[in-house]
Amino acid sequence: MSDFPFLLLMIAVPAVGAAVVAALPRGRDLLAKQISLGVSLVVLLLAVLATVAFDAGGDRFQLTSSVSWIEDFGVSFALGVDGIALVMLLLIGVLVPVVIGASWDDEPVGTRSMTVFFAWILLLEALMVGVFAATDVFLFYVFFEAMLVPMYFLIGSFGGPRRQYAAVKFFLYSLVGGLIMLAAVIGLYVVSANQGEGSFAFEVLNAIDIDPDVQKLLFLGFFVAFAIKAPLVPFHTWLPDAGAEAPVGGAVLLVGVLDKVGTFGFLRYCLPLFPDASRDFAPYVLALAVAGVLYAALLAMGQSDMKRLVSYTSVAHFGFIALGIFVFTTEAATGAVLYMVNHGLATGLLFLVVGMLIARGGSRRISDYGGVAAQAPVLAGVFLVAGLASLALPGTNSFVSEFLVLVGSYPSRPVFTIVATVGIILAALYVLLMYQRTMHGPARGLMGGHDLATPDGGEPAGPAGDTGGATATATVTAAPATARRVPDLSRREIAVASPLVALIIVLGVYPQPLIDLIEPAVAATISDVGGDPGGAEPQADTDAARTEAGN
Amino acid sequence: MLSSYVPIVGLFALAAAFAFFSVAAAPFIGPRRYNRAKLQAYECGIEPVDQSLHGGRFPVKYYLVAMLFIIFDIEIVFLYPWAVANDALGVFGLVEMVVFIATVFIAYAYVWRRGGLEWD
Amino acid sequence: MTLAHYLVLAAMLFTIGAVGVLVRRNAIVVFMCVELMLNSVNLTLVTFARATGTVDGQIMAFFVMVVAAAEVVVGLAIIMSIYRTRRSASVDDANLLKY
Amino acid sequence: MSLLASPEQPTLEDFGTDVWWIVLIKVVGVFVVLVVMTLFAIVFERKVVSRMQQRIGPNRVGPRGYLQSLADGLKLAFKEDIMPALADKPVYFLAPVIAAVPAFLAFSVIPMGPSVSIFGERTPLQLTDAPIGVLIVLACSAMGVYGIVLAGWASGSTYPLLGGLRSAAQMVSYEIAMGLSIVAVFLYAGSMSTSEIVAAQANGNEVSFFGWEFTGPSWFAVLLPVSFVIYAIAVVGETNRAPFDLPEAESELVGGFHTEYSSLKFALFFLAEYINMVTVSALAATLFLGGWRAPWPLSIWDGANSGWWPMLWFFLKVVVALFVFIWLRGTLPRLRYDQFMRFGWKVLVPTALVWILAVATMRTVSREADLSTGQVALFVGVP
Amino acid sequence: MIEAPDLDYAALAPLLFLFGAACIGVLVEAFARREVRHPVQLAVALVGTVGGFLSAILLASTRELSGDGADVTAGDALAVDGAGIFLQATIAGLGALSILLFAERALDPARSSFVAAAAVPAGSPRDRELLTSERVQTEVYPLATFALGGMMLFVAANDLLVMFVALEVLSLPLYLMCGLARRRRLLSQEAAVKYFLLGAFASAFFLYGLALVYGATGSVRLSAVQEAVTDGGGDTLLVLGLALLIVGLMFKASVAPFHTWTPDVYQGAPTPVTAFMAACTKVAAFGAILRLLYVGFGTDEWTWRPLIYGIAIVSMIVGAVLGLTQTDLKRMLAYSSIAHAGFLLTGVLGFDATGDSPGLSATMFYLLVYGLTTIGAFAVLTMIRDGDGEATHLSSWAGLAQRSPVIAAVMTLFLLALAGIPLTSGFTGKFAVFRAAIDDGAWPLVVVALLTSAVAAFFYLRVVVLMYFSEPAPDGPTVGVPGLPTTIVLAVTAAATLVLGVVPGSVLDLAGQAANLVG
Repeated sequence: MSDFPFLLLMIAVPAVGAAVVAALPRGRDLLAKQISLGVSLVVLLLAVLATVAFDAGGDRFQLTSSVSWIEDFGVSFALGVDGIALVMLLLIGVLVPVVIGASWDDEPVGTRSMTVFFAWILLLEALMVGVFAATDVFLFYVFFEAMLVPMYFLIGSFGGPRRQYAAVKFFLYSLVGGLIMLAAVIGLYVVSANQGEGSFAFEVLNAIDIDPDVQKLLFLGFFVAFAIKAPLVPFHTWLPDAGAEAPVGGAVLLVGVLDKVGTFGFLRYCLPLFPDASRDFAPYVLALAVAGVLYAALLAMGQSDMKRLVSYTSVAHFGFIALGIFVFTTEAATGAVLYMVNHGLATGLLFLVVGMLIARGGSRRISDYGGVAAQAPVLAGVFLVAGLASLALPGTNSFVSEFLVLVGSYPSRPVFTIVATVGIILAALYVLLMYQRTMHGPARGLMGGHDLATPDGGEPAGPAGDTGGATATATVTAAPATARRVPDLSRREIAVASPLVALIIVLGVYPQPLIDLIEPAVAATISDVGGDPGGAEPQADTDAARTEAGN
Repeated sequence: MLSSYVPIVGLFALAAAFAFFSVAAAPFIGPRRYNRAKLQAYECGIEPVDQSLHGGRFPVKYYLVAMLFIIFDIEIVFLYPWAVANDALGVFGLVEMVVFIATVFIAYAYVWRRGGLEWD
Repeated sequence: MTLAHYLVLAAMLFTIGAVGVLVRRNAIVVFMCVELMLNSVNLTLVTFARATGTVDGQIMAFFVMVVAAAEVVVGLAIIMSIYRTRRSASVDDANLLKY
Repeated sequence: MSLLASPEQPTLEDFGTDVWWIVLIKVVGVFVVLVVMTLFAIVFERKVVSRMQQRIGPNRVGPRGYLQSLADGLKLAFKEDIMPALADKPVYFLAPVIAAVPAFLAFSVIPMGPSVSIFGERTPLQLTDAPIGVLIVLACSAMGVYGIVLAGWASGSTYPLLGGLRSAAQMVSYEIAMGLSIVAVFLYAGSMSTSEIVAAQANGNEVSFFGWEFTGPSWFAVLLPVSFVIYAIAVVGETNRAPFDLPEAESELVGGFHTEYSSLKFALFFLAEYINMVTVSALAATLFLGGWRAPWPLSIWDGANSGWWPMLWFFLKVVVALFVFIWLRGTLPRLRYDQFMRFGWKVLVPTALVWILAVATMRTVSREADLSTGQVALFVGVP
Repeated sequence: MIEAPDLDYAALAPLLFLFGAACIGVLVEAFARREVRHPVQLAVALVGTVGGFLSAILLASTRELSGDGADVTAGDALAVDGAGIFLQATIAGLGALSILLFAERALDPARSSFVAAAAVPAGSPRDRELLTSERVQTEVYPLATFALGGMMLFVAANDLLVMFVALEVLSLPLYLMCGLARRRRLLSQEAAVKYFLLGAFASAFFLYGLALVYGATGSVRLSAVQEAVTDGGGDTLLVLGLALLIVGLMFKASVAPFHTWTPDVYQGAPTPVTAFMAACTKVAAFGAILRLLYVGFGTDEWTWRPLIYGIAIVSMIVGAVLGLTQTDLKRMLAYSSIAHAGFLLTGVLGFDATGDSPGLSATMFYLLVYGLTTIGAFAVLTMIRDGDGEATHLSSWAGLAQRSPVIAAVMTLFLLALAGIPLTSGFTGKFAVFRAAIDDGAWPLVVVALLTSAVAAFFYLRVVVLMYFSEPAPDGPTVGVPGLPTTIVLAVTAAATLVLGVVPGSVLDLAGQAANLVG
């Protein structure tokens, strides 16, 4: 079974599907959606089967296949997964059908065709699978950059009012990062060539020794690209724009999967390939991560635009993930990987719900909503679940991962851990505030039948605390007379949301299967970097490793 | 070797002296009874129109002749050394020159057919 | 006079030509300056031919003359064509392509 | 060829070795010869033309009117010198100089005789020579064009301008034909030095014709008749002489480029034109007619090619050539400008090119096949 | 007796094809009737270029050009080596594509992009009459073929003098071709004047460099220069000569700071000619640069390395930054070509005097892919037209994707390739040159190159944004229906851009095998 080309198929099937969908004539929207959904479900099935075929205790990379691609550059089309990548593939498998379902009834902007939208989504899926499954650095880079193109078109063609700006910003940020990484990729190849046969294969590169000074340069090259991708503060400014302007489906994939490539890259490439440099830079990275957690949380509280708010929560969460990765303990790193999955589910759901709400209200402003829970209880319920998962309430999946990160990082980095914990409190604040303002209280703004007070997507109107009071007074008078009926979730929407809700709860209660998958891979990674694979006495080990490197 | 050019310089000096003397002396030897009409350009009695200098335009044909001249003069530049050294160059030299002249002929044929050699 | 004198003279001519190209505004004059540069190169070539005792440099001067002539032909044609339309050979008047 | 040359035949090494006073004498000599030849040519022309037109011609000044042109020259000097108001002064002033000086210089490489003894110094009867002798002539004749164009332009008048442009166009056009026509001469002589070209025409080749040995012709005019004809036609155009005297077509352009010139300035142009005529005649003699060497019947006498005698032969040849110039003027009507240009570009130039190729092929074939030049010339080149 | 040089006619075959076709083209122009001239000229030009291409390939396949088969011929004036033949084939192939663009007759209502009679003053009654007539001008074919022949000679020249002559043979027809646009004739003539004056200026520099090198070494043969360089590298005269030679070549390659003519000329010239210049001239100029630096001055690399290093940086920055401010697509592509020249120079730096130089094969590959892509991009440009001819202003491209999705997609592909996005040929090329440069320790340069690529990507993206994300203007330009020639060009270039991005292996391999130069 393990010889079965799961990974290749997971790339090929959606790619072919994308071509087929794109080739459909203009009017056949329904067929396009059906094909897309079918294809994405096939991928999910493949992902599940691959997981079954994966032996958690076996080799680091499994399901491998390798074909020589560009001999001159020593590039192979080499695929393979470890536990970390595998869970990411599962996440992709789950999210894409959900996204397709969620976008089922989306209306295109202008005269554009929705078939193109689904084609882009499928192409994006293929490329995302490729990114996680590549075991050749060059191949990884190719997928990494190519992934931009479908996302760019998703944002630019199907997004909100400022989509052009957001799309270009997104593309340029990522491209700059990618190009810097390209320099490092080439450098890596040259280093390997100087030590024998030049190669891009991860395994080969992992085995060679690199001069510490060179390591620093190469590390920075990779790090900047991943930091932009993952968005770590201060490279994050593109995400709120892209997240807010992207169509809901695009936003889910963007924040849920695409950005994980950054944190995945830290784990897969930065740490094992440049262990010395990673240790040297770890304090700075951690500082950035923790600063990001706080800064993003504070910014999130200031947002009046729901999608921007959700985007900022993601920035905060990525800070957490980076924290888990760069303390170099297996526990924390396992937590971080788990967090990547859980964040994808939780934030994905949050985006979906916000999207459903926006679809009803036509505005992204928090102040335009109020009292929705009374009319649409199911919507409010799902919103609550998503919100709670996002603030990592015990019992939801995020709690497990956040807990693991904190527990794993406290022994070696107590200060950073404590500061990051403050972020949790802030997270509770902003998520709950948003929930409370939109779902409860008097029916206001749009829900109250008023036209929008300000143009859509305008500047945030001051701190959230103030707006609450002001708009409340304004709407009280008008609300009863013209209150509009807010429809509750349709069956399609419930079908879309329910798998995520289920997964959030299941993984919150029983995360062990995932942890079992992740842990060996993480342990291998952490041992590469000279951290503590076992989790015991991390402090001493890292210190020892650092002294070693210092000598 | 350059000494064989010295006589030319001598002749040049003599000729130039003669010519300059003639030109410079002319106004002083002859009578001077100018009037306005005399100093005007010769125009068969019509009021002269100042047009030849500064901004005057010549028929483009003259440029064409100049260009053709340059091209063929250049050909001559190559023909002379070849002719002098022809005995040493052998058959190869002949073949090369045939190719060269044939190439010039191609251009020549083009100019001819395109009316470049017509003066209308 | 040593050979260096010829070289210096050629270099000066070349510089005069180059400066002329840069500061003069009439296309024909600019073009003449280019020709001056080419001819200063001829002088250099012939001087070097003398210095090295070979005839290569002189032969090269022939080629340069040919090229210069071809350039004259093409250049005059181009300049004439625009002159006939604009009635000016000033480079400054040709400014449609400035942005 | 040098084996066959007489001891008086100067070689290139003989030039540039003269003492200064010899040089001075020769410089003045050439200058005087040219001026005298000009004066003679003018009067000669008038006399010949008048004979052809059944009239007497100048017969008042000097013996039988032969000092007429001298008198004309002096008269010109005392004419009013006019500088037109619209003229470009410096150029107007310089143009006659530019026209006249190269005309003198062109003659400097024409060989007028073998080496002779002047006051005990042995020196060739030639001002100087160089390996590229003929190029000097060509260069000088090309320089003359500047004088004419500038004269026409600087006059600030329409007729001179057109005349100047026309003559420039005409001169450069026919210069091509002229330049091409002498390539074959170089091919045969293997040199561009005028003295060596004369030497190359010294002796005919021994030709065996059906067992009958005889000396073949040695003049390039005979060996290369097409070249000679083209040269002859081209120089008429080159010197702006009838029937190609279009630049000064009185009916169209008044006086051509020198319409606005008067007095000695006009005289300089006049001088330049006649000197050019003399020069091209001398060059024709040098390149095609055996130079200063005695023509065939005379050459039987051994002394004909030594001492001062050859100068006589040389000037005879020049005068004959001048006579042809005048003869043409007396006989032929002026061409239209388009006819003239067409004839130059469409007949002379291609013919010259083809002829060069034919000659070169013939020579190469004869050399490769190891035939004597004369044989091939007889069979192929000279039908 | 002077010995006749040995002529290897098989090795000269590509050149003979081109020059032969050019001469025949002139004769056709002289003797064929006007009605048949266009098809005949096209056929002659295509036979010439395709014949040159095929004979180059045949030559490469029958000889060991990377090994013992590499040789010099024609009295050491020409090199017959892998790089030379590869570049010759590239030039001939790209030339054939450009000539197809010249032949497009379906797009312009007047059936051609070239002026019917170049000598008629613009704007005169006769000119207006000709503008709408269907008379086509066919001189452009022999001109282009001559230029191509010059380019192919340029890349194979083993002698600075031959290089100079080739430089002129390729330049002079180009000057003329720039002035042949049917519409916007003043612009076109102005471009021709500018190109001519600056081009002649630059070739004077090249020539002076040649003279100085001759003075310093006593020869202009590259191998002799190399020997002299090896003996006494630091000679001032030699260094000065090299610098001047580089200036001359950089001008042709439109490398900043010698680029000032590029935007004006690219904009003013007829678009097919711009495509021709952008692709073929660049290949030729860089071929000569490679040969000059590697063969002639290879043993003295530390003299030129800093110079090239600096020029590369300037060129990339100038191209990328000034490209941002452009509102005309042709100008934008001109600045893009300046930036690409900088990228190419980073590849040139990947030189290793001792071993094999990855820079050579990388640069050759880059030239090939850049040429193909840029021809494609300009071909698309010829199709977007309004009543006044081609609509090259950025604003007129708004919403093109909705009006003509296929064309927009193809253009996007080319723009992505120019930006160097993976899975397009542009990325493979960039990767190759950057790898060569890093291999040689020039990583700071590569970092600059990457940052400028990002900047440059912005202006490529802007076009994509306009085409896809903007609403079309109501009175916007129309997308012409291309005839067969343009369709072929678009198909070939688009396919090549994709294929060389996805499976570039065999072509890279070919470039690698061809990467050798003889001196």
